[in-house]
Amino acid sequence: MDNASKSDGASTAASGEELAHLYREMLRIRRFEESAARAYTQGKISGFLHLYIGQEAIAVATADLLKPGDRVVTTYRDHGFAIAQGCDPGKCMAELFGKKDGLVGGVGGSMHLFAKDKGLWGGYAIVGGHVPVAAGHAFASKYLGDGAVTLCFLGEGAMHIGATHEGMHLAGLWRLPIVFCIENNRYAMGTPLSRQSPVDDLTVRAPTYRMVSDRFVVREVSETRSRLKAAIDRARNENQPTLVELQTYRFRGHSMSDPAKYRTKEELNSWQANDPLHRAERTLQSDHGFTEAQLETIDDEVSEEMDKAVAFADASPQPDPEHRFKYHLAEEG
Amino acid sequence: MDNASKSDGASTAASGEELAHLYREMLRIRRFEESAARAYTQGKISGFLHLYIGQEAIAVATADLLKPGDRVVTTYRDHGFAIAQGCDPGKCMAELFGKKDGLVGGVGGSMHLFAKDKGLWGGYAIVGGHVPVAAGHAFASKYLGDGAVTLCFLGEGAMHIGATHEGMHLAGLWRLPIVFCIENNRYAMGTPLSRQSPVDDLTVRAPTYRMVSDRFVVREVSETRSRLKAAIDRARNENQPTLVELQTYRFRGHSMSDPAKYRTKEELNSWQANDPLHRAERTLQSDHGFTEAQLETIDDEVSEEMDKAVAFADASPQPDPEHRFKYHLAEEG
Amino acid sequence: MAILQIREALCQALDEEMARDDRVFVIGEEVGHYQGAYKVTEGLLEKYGEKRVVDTPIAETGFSGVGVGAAMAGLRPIIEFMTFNFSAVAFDQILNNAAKLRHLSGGQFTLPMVFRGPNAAAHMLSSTHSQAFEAFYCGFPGVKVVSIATPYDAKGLLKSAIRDNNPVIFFESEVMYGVKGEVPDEEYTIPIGEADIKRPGSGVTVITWGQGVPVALAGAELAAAEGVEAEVIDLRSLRPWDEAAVYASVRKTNRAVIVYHGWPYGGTGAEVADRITQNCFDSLDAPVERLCYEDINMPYAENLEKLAIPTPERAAEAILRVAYRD
Amino acid sequence: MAILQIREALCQALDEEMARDDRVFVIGEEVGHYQGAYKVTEGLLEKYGEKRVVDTPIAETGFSGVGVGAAMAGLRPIIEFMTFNFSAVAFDQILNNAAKLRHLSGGQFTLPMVFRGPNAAAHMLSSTHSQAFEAFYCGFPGVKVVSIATPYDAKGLLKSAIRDNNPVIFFESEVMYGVKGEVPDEEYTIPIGEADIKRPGSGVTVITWGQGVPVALAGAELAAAEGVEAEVIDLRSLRPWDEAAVYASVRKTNRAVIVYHGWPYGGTGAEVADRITQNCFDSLDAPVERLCYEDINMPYAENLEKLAIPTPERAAEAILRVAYRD
Ligand SMILES: Cc1ncc(C[n+]2csc(CCOP(=O)(O)OP(=O)(O)O)c2C)c(N)n1
Ligand SMILES: Cc1ncc(C[n+]2csc(CCOP(=O)(O)OP(=O)(O)O)c2C)c(N)n1
Ligand SMILES: [Mg+2]
Ligand SMILES: [Mg+2]
Repeated sequence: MDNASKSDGASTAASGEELAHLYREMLRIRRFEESAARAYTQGKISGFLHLYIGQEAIAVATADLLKPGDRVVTTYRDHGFAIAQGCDPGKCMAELFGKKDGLVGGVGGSMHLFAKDKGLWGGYAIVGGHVPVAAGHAFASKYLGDGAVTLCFLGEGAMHIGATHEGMHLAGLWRLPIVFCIENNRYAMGTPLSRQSPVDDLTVRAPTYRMVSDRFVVREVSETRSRLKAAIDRARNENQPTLVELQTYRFRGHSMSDPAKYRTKEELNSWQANDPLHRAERTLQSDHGFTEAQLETIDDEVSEEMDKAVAFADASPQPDPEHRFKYHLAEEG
Repeated sequence: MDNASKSDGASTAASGEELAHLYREMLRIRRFEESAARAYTQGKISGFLHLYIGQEAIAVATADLLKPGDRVVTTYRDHGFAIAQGCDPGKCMAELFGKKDGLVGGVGGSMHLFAKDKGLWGGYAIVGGHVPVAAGHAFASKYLGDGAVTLCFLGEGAMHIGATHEGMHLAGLWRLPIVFCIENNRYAMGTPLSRQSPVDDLTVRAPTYRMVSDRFVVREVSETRSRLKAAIDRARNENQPTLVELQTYRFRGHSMSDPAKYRTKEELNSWQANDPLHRAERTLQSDHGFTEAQLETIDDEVSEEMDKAVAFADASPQPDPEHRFKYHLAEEG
Repeated sequence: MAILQIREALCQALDEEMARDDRVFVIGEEVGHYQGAYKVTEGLLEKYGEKRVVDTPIAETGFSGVGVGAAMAGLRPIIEFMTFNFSAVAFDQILNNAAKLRHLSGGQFTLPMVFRGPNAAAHMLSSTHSQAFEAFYCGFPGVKVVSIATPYDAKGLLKSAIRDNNPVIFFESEVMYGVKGEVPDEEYTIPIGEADIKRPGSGVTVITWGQGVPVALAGAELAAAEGVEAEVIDLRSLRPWDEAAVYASVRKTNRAVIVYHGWPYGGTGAEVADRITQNCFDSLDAPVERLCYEDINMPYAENLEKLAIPTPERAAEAILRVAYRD
Repeated sequence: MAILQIREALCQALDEEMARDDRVFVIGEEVGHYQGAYKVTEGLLEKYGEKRVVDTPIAETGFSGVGVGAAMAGLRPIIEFMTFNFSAVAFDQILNNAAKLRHLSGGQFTLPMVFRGPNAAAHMLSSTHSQAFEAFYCGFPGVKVVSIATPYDAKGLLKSAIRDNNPVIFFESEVMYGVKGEVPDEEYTIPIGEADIKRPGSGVTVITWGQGVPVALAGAELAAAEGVEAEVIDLRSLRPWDEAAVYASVRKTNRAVIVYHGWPYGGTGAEVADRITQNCFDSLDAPVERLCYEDINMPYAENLEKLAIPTPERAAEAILRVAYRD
C-alpha cells in the first residue's frame, strides 16, 4: 500500500473511497490466507501456519495510519501485517512455500516475515519475546529523535509471560514512543482468557506502567483506525505509551493443525456475524452506494492477485544450497 | 523462637510481655548482624553479606504469626528471617563463615540459609527467581490441603523482573494461599525506586493479579504484625493472596562492599530516628514500665548469645573435603 | 505385547505413575483441556481432574518455578514444555533452582520432578523452533538428562524419571511421537544411565540418541551393504551416560562415530567424543567422528533443512570413513 | 605505555568507542549513577549523560531485548550483565533474538551489540553466582564469544567487539578486574578470533582463556621447574577460536592440556579437546587432558571452593602427566 493513498483517519467515519480502500486491503489479507490455507492442505506449505482471518481490520487500520519510518512488530500471526504494509503477496507466499524468492529467502517461513523498508520489523515466534525488542526500537527512536512510532502487537496470551512485563515496564518507565496492541482473540491456542488470567480487562495493567489505555471490540475498521490513531499520536507527540486491548476473534484454529474444538459453533457464528470485513462490505453498499457488481470486481481483482501470488510461489525455485550459510554473521553477506 | 510464646497478634497493641518478646527478637537480629559485619571486616566472612539492619521488625512480626508448617521464602537478605524463625545463631554464623557446622554445612553462605523444620524455605540469590518457587509451595499446600501459608518476601527492585510477574500471576489466577511481601527499602543496590519504576505505589499491581493489597510504613513491630496477620488469615482461610508493600529502610549499604553514597545523611537519619527497634524500646519504657536496667539486661543477654555464636563459628572446622560431592543428587546422600 | 506409538507409551507411563502415586501431577500449556499440543497427555484430565492435570498460562518461568516449589513441598511435578525451545525462557529456573536447591539447602529438600517435551528440529519450523537443548541441560550438575527413541524406552524411562528423586530433563521428539513399537503389557522400568545396543556389530561403534537413533540405524544398514557392520548404541541417558557400554564397544571396534541432532560446538557430542578419546586412546584406529547439525541456524526451506541435519547417507559415509573404507 | 588495571583498560575502551561513535551506548544495572557494580563504567555517566549511560531496573530480559531492538534500529548497545550469572534469565533473548534476527530477516537487520560482564567463579559466592557461561553461549551460531585475561587484550578486544557488526558475548572476570598490565597509549584493536601465545614452549601445549590464563601460566612455571616447558596459548576468542594456532602448537609439542574455569561436560573445553584430536590425531602422543571445575555446584566454603576449581599445582600435574613425566 503506498502512503499517498492513506487517509488521515482523524474521524471514525471513513469516506466511500477510504472505506473501499480499507475493505480491499482486508479482502487481500483474507484471500491471501485462504490461498495459503489451500496450499497448506496441498502440502505446499509446511511447518506452522497461523491464520489471521477475522482479525484483518487491525492490520489494515494500522497500516493506514503509519508514516514512513514507523514500525510494526508482531507475532507468528504475521501475514496480515505483511500484506497490509505493502509487501508483495508473491514474495510472502513464496516465503510460506520455503522458496528462493520468499520475503526472507525461504529461511523463516510463515512465522518470520520481515520487510524493513515497509515498516514490518518482524514476525516473532517466542511468545512475548518480541515485546522488549519492540521497546528497543522505540528506545532507538527516542535516542535518535527520528520521530518514528513503534507498534507492538501481541496476543492476550502473551500478557502473562515475563518478557512482556519487562518490555512494557521499561517502555512505561522511559516513556518510549510505542503503542502496545493486545489482539485479544479470546484464546491462546485452546485456552480461553478465563483460564489464563484472573482478570478479564487486560488494560488494568496500563496504570502499573504509567500507560494510557484503550479497549474496544474490533467491529469497524474505521473505528479501529481512529482509536489507534489517538494512541499513535500520543506516542509520537508526547512520548506517552498506550496499552490498547483490541477485542477480536480468529475464525480459524490457532494454526492449521488445530481443529478448534474448544469453542462452540455459536460463539464462532456470533463473531462471524460481526466480521469487520463483511461489515465494511455492507457499509459500502448501504452508505456509499457500492453495487454488488463493483464489490465483485474488487474481489475478482484481489483473488486474481492472490492466484498470481500462488503461481509465483509455485514457480520460484528452492533456495540455493549455499544460501543456508548466509546472514548468520555480518561478514557472511 | 518456640511457638508457645507466640501472641495472637489480633490487635495492634501488644502487651508488655509480647512487646518485650518482639523487641528481644529484633535485637537478636540486630546484634547478630553487627557481629557478622565485624567478622566480615576481620576477613572471617567472605563473598557477599547483605545486612537486614533497619528491617528487623518485618521478620520478627512474621515469625510471631506463623503456624507450624507455614513457610518463609526470601532473598539473599535472609539472616533476619533465620534468626526470627528460630534458627540457632551459632549455626547461622558458622554458615556465614563457611564452616562445617553451618546451617547448610557451609555450601551456601550468607545468601542461602535454609531451615525446613523452622519454616525457613530459603534464601535465594537470583532476584525474582524465588517468587514462582514460593507460589509452588503454596500450590502444594492447596493440592495437599495442609492449611499452610507461604510468605514470600522480595525487594521492591524485584517487582520489575519477569519471574516475579509470572509467579504472582499464577498465584492470583489459581488463588493460592500466599502472601507476597514487598520489603520496599527504597533502593535496589544504588537505584532509588523512582528510577526503577514509573509508579511509586507498588500495590497498584495487586488488582491485575486479583490480589488484595496493603501498604504501610514499618514503624511499629506490633502494627506490622497485625497488618500481616490480616493477610495471612486471608491466605489461610480464603485462599486469597495479598500483595503487601512494607515501606522500610536498610540502614547499611546494599552489601558490605557498598558505601551507599547514593543517599543523603539526612534521609538515613530520618529513618534511623524511626527505627522500629528503638521505638519498641521507648514504648517498653514509656508504656510498660521497663527500666533502663531491664533493657540493658536484655541487651547483655542477646549480645552474649551472639558472642557465643561467633565463638561457635570460629571453633567450627572447615567442611570435610568430601562434603563438596554431597547433596547434588538424591542418591548422593 | 502391545504395539504402541511413542506418544501412547508416554501417556501410559504418565497414567500409570499418576495412578500409583497421587503426588504426581502434570502441569504445562494445553496439557489438560486441549489434551496436549502433541496429545501425549490425552485422556488424563478426564481421569485425574484439573487438580492433577494443570493447564497454565504461557509462563514457562512461572510454572517451572511452581514445579520446583511443589517438588520441595513433597509433590512430584511433571512439567511439560510444549517444546524445549520454550524452555529457554525458563532456563534460570532449571539452572539455578531445580539443579541447585537440594545442594544449597544441604540436602534438606529433594526435588523429584520431570521436565519433559519434544526436543530438536521437527520439520520446517525454522530456527527458533528447531533447537536441541541437551548441549545446555547436560552442561551442569544437579539434573539427570534422558532422551528417548522407541516406545519401549519411552515408557520405561519416563516411569523411572517420574520415580527418580531428582530433576530429570526428559527429551522426546515431535517427529517421532507416531513411531510404533512393542511395549510389554506388564509393568517395567528402565534404569536411567544405561545405554542400549540397538544394533550389534563389530566394525564401527555408532553412538547416538533421540532423533539420531533412526538416522544411525538406517545409516548402519547402508554401511552394512558396503561391508561394514556398525554397532549402534543408543545412549538413552545423556547425564549420566553409560561410559562403560560405550568404551567396551569402542575397545572392540576401535572406531567410533557419534550421530545426533544438535549443533557441533560442545554439548553431548563433543563430551562423548572427547571422553572416548581420553579413555580408549590406545584402542582408537581413527579419530572419533561426529555427524550432527551444521553450525547454522536451522533454515525453514525444506531442501536447506535437509542439508543441515544428519541423514542416513551421511551417517553411512561417516561409518565407512572411520573404517577407512571411503 | 601506561600500566592499567583490566577494569581501567575496559573503561578506556568504552570511553574511546563512545567518543568515536555516538550510536554506542551502555545499558545495564548500576552502570550509571553507581559507576558500575565493579566500576568498569566509572566516569562515563558524567561524560556522556543519562542518554548514553542507561541505568535499568532489574530486568535482564527487558534490557537485553531493548538492546536487540536498538541494535536493529542502528544503535550499538553495550549491555552489561552485573555478572553473567544473571544472564540466565535473559537466555532466550540472546539465543532466539540476538543470535537469530539477522538470519531470520534474510540479512535485513544487523545486530552490532556487546553483552559484557564478569563470568565464572569469583571467590566464595556460592553456586548461583559462580558459573561459567561459555558452555552455553558458544554452543549456537549467530554470536561471537570473547574472554579476556590481560589489560592489553581487554582493551583491544572490547574495542573490536564494539565495532563488530554482530552480537559479541564478552567475558570478563570479577577477580581479575584489578590485574595490571601494559596498555599502549596509542589506539589499537585486537581482531576477534586470534589466539595469543602467552608463554612459548615446546614440551606441551596448554590451551586456556579467561580466569584459566593465570592458572595455566603459574602451572607452566611449576612444570618448567620439573623440566617441561609448556607453551601457553590464550584463546581470547572462544567462538570463533583460533584452530590454526592451536593445531600448529600441538603438532609441534604432540601433547595438549586445556585449563579453564567451567564445568567438565561439553562446552568449549570438550570442543577444543575433540577438535584437536580430530585434526591432530596422528601427532598426538597422549590424549588431550582437561583441567576445569569438578562436576559439582560450587560450594561456598573456602576450602571446598579451592578444591573444585583449577589450581597451578593441578595444572602442573596435568602438564607433567601428558608429558609422561608424572
Ligand atoms: C514462550 C513460548 N511458549 C509457548 C509457545 C507456543 N505457543 C505459540 S502461540 C501460543 C498461543 C499464543 O496465544 P496468544 O498470545 O493469545 O496469541 P494468538 O495465537 O491468539 O494470536 C503458544 C502457547 C511459544 N511460541 N512461546
Ligand atoms: C536476576 C538478577 N539480576 C541482578 C542481580 C544482582 N542484584 C542482587 S540484589 C540486587 C538489588 C535488589 O534490590 P531489591 O529487590 O530492592 O532488594 P534489596 O536488596 O533492597 O533488599 C541486585 C541488582 C541478581 N541477584 N539477580
Ligand atoms: Mg489469543
Ligand atoms: Mg530494595
